[in-house]
Amino acid sequence: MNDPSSLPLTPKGKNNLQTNTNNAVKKIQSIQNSKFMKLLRPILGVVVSLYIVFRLYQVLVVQHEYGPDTWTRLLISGLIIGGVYALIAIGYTLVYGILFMINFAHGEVMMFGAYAGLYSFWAFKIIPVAGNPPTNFLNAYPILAIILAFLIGMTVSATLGYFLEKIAYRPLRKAPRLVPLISAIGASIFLQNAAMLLFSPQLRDVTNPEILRRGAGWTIVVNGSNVVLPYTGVFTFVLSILLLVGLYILVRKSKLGRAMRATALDKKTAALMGVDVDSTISRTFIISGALAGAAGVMWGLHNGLVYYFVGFIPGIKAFTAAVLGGIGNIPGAMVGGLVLGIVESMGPAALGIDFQLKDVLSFLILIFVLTFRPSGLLGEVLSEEKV
Amino acid sequence: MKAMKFLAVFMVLALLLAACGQAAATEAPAATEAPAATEAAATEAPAASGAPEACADALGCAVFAAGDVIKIGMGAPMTGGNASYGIDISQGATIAMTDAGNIDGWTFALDAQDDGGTAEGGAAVANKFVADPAIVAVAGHIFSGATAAAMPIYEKVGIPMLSPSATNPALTTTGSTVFNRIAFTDLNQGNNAADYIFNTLKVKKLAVLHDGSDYGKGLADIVAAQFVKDGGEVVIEQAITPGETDYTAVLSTVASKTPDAVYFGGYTAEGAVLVNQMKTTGLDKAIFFGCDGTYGEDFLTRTGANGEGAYASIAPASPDSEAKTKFNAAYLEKFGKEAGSLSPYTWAGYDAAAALAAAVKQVAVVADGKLYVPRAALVAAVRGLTNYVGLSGTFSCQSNGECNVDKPQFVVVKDGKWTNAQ
Amino acid sequence: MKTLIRQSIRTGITFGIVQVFFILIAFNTMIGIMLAKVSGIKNPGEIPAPKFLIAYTILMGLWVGIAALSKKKSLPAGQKLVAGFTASLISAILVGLLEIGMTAILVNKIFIRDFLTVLSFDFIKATLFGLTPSMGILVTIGCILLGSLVGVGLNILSNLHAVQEHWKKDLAFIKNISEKVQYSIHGKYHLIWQIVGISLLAVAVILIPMKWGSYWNYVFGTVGLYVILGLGLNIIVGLSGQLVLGYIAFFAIGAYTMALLNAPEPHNLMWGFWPALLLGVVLSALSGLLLGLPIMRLRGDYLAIVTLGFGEIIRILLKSDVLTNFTGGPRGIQNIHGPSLFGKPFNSEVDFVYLIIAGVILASFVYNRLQQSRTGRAWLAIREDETVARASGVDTIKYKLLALAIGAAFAGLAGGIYASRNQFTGPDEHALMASINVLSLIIVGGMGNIPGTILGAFTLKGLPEILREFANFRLLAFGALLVFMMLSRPEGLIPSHRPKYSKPKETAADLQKKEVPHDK
Amino acid sequence: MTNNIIQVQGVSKIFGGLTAVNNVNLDIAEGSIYSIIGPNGAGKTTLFNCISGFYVPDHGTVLFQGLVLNGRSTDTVASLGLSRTYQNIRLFSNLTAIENVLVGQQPRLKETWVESIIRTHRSKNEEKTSLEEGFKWLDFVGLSEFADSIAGDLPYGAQRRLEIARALGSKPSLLLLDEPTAGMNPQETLEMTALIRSLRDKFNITIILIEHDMHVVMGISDYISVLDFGNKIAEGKPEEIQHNESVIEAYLGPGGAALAQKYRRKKAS
Repeated sequence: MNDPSSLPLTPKGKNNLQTNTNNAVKKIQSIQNSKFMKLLRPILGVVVSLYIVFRLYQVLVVQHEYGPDTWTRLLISGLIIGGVYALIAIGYTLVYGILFMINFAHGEVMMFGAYAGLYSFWAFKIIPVAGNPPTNFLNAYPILAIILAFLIGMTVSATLGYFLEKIAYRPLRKAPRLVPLISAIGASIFLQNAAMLLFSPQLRDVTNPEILRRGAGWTIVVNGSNVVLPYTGVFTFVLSILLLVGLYILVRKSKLGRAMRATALDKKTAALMGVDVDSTISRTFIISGALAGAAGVMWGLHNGLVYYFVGFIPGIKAFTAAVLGGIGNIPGAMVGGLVLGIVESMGPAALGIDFQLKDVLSFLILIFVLTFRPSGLLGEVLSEEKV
Repeated sequence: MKAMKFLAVFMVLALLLAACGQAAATEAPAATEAPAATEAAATEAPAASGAPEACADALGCAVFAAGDVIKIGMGAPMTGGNASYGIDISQGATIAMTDAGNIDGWTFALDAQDDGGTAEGGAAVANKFVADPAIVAVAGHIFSGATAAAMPIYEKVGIPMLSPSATNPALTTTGSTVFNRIAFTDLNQGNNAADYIFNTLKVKKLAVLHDGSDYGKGLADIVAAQFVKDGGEVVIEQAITPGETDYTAVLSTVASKTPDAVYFGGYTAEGAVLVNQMKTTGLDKAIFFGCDGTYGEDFLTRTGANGEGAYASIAPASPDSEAKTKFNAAYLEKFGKEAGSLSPYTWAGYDAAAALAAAVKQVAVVADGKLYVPRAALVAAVRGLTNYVGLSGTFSCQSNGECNVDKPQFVVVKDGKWTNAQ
Repeated sequence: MKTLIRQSIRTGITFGIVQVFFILIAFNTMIGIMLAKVSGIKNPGEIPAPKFLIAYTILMGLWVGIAALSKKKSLPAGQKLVAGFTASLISAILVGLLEIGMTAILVNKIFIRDFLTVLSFDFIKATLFGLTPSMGILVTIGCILLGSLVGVGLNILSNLHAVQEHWKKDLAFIKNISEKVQYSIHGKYHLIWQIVGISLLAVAVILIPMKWGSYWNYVFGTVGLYVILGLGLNIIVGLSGQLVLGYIAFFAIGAYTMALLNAPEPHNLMWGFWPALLLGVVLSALSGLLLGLPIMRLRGDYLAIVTLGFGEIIRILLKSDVLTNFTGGPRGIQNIHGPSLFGKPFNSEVDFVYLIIAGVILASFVYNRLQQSRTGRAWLAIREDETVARASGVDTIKYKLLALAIGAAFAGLAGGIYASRNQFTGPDEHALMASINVLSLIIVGGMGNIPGTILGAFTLKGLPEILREFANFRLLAFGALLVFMMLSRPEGLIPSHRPKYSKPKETAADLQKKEVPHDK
Repeated sequence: MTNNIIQVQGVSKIFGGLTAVNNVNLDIAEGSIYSIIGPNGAGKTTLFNCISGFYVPDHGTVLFQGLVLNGRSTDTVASLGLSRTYQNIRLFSNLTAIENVLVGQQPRLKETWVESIIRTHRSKNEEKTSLEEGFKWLDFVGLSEFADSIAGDLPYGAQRRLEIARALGSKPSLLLLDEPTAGMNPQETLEMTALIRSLRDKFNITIILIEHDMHVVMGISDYISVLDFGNKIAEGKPEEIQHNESVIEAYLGPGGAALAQKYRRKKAS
């Protein structure tokens, strides 16, 4: 053998014993460590679940705070808001699935859609239609007016989404992942302030057509008290579900859907297989923008309030919903949105906490779910490579 | 190479902008006899070297040469989620500056700076104003957080403040000599509102909501406490998340307690949504009782028929004085919006700025072609404001800086209009 | 030629839209006012004189002209002229169309301002330069064309051989000098240069705050606090690669610890500044650990959204009714007492600037030491490939928690100083946008290095202050700049470099003596 | 008794319905070069992952120097003296070569983060010696001139060697190499073979090897196991494996053995 001491190694068969004793000590420590870490999660889970059950028992059985009528109202309100969250969340999920970036400006895209809807309805209200008594376009042809408003809102948002991708994200496709995120944040700030300067910071009310009057609705009697099922809410919920199902079919069945999935899996290979990656990404942004636009118009119809900041909070919530359901996963976004909506509306009541803390509750649910299912409720649909 | 180029462009741009800022800051008055801007000034000002006889003030004077403009500062959120308050109040104050006229040719101008409504922004703006010798007084700040951080900075150099909207009760308890406000104090408004609800409206079960803000929560807590003291029952107290447009969930839980009335401490933005959604959540028979934050034309347009029978409390000024009508017209002409449609504080913003201008007029001295505004005298003049009749009330400042201590007037929506309630 | 014209038309349309947008947000009058102020008019009012608006329009034309020719260096002058002219004509026509619409509003006295706020009659008149509508439109188009021609001319001129040669010479000269300087810095005078540099810096740091007014001291103090925050987040994001979006929560914990322990309301504990600061740092670090424990398995954007949630949870809790008696609720806490050192109380911005500078130095020191040690390398390995790092024997959970805790401790330090400097802290100080600001600053500056963080903090916190002149345009400009910076320098203003390790000297000698590669 | 450094006892790993590794037993003597071969998808890398702690086996145990490895986290496994490389190179590609090797030394270092900040005498010493060792390893794999190059920019062969240097940083007694010569030209393959052999000869490191290149396998292995569809179908010395019929069938399909026989005869004649 030639001088093993020159190399920083244990020479043949010499020091293994010593290493072993060291290792043994280490081993014991690490066993303790890993046991602690491994037990931590289940213990946390049991404690939290027990607490939730305890609170539910207290509120529902012992205190019996709210009757079934209240619960029905809460459920309705949760489903409606959840439907809108789901629709916005789809935009995040589509973009995330294909580019692995958080499109932070998505809420602002929705906000512009809401403005487009607002102004469309105003304009329709101004257009006079002869009749007895003379009426306006909005109320003479309400269905046409609503369809037009949705088309305008979706077009505006889709266009915005398209240009957003083209200007702010496309040049950064090869940059480190945080760079497009910051670009998106910049775009979000820009769009918010642009809307503020263009349309003034005033809070505006949407003029609904008479048939979709806000506050009106079917009345059902639960537990001897009237529960209103608002028209706008039902409309919003049904339309969201229809759009989501439509999108799901599009992604599953159409050629564009296949191209999108291929691009999401592996851009290089997809390009080799003849998929136009750039245009697929553009179209993804157009679709997610259009959905956000629809969500914006619905938001206006149901909640009646539009201003430049209206997209920010739903944007954050919808992203939470997308992650909750499993990002990249379209049914996941839907489930996530609905779960989040219901948690927000029923959670505080069920656990007997202040409604002020509903966001705390929804984020805690998120943390809780992700602690046990790190890829969301329905699991993420992402390519291996990215991870 | 690219890096160099980029950096160069960036630096040049930054320098240029900074230069603009400097130019703007220094261009105004030619000199300050007692330089209030520097740190030294705060302590050495009285010894102001060669101060002319016109200026014999403990804190020195702001000096304006011919052609200079007397500036009144305002720190307000001009960007972000609360921008409508800042923009609206500063617009109201701008009109006050035009109406204030001039002192022997020296005109007034408003310098409204964005403080984002936060302490960080408030302190930044305050430091900027302190460095600008042309700023004699500050109509603000708008939010309590920014105000609290700005107060000690103005205190050092003697710039009086008159806030139209910072309602945090603690602001007037710190012994500040410069801070005054024409905003309603929560205590005064809240106690009276609770009494009114219990005694006049004969409400026995009250639900109390607030928007979680400094202002709304303060008011709601006081109302709840007083209502219980009066002998009523507060069935539920809930906070809502501001800025949202769907409160049906929280209203449903409120409805399950079957209150006779709902008191809300907060602003029109949320108040109008609440009123609208009360109808679909089983609260259609409960009375909505708001505060001065929910008062305004905007509330009427946003609630329509749903708003009928809603209450609010306002400062006792004649709701439609001649001056107010004139102001509303001017506001619409200039900014294209109905006064009060951006925030309920439009008129208060006008009042704060106008009252400050009046105080400046009171103490300013003209000598050898220059205008002197003695700072300590101005601070005293603002604190000494008595029976000043503004658009939003009549103000007399007390020794702690509270200038609006009248009993509130309660108003109710009747046939689509605010009318005085009995 | 055809493609050139098509490209130019596209540029023209883009810029036309941009200019229409600018007019609809009254950017033209704002720039006009700035131009007026720069040219020495003291109080230009809200609508500047027509000549300044004309100057603005020419500047816009110049921009179109230059933009139409970007990336087209090699074209002959004639074609450049055509390209510039086409682009500017198209955008001028778009602006002209807008102005025709505005004229219609003006003539028919339509009240459009419920839709587009800025379009008051005065504003429309000013945009038409106070001329008759047709003349106004013609002048607008003329100005844009004129401006673009100037732009094209400048472009042609700067590409002339002689001019370029001149530039090259200048550049070579500068490069030469900088190389010499670099050589001497790295060369044998290394130590001397270092000493000189540090002492110059020290003198500047000591002297400059005294010269600044309180405003600039305040601004740079804020920048300093954000440097500390940036370094802390850099440990978490830049070194260990965990994307944390709720970082400001740790800042809030530091600030509130200081506030609760050191203000008369609500508890009147009055511990004094230094113990409160220390406890704030410790509590922040602990909360970093607590947050980290359940979510260690998450990665990337999941971690981002969870930490975002954590930040919001802290903010909402601080504000909530539940904790009002403890934290002061939405009111926040006022009258927080400042520090005193050897009996001297800190009461001016200058004092705090020194305190903050000390904080920055401490933070940089710790950051630097950690980065260059075993710990730093373990973090980098986790950032690069967590699975492999683990299989290489890095206890990833321990190091990730460590990064969170140390990063959080930095934030706690900044928070404590911040609260006592402002004498106030409230829940809305610690909103999501603040977290995003810190994240943006480290990425804009260049992730993972100290100079980058400092430059980023200056850019992100200093820029909005510089942009104050833009009034309500400032966040708009800020957002646009953020996008622009990412597009032009995605690696940040100062990109990170890996350190060089020199082979230990005696080893090399040893190797030559002893080690000759042998095979059996 | 032969000193078995690692014993794989009845290890199975099942993914969904697919049994990737089925009841595999291995006994690997200390100081040997042990190859695992088999057609693509035979479960070789899965077995590797079971040994190195990436996967927890569904059945069976892995004993390393008499200690049970099942369920140990990979960093513990690494600190026990077991290192590995990867089929598709997984370097820390934005770090320099020397930094990669320094990371490999992590399990042996004792410096804590507090010491890193204060920079105590011990941490200075440790830093210095680990740097020395790092450079020695780079020298050993012939990369000392690339010490400050970014790992991701190195040529392919160099990246393979750097991965080995990194694995050696922890002074392992067992080294798992996953296709170390994949994608190399004959010259590079020769160098790599020599390197592997010298690792064993000079430092007495036991080596387990997954390899497709039969020249390499037959040239340096002391002992070989063959996997097919997760089952161990043969084991033995290289010569034995060369003539094992089930192995040949696994590689060449049914009837392959006869084919090979014919080919061999032809070659011999």
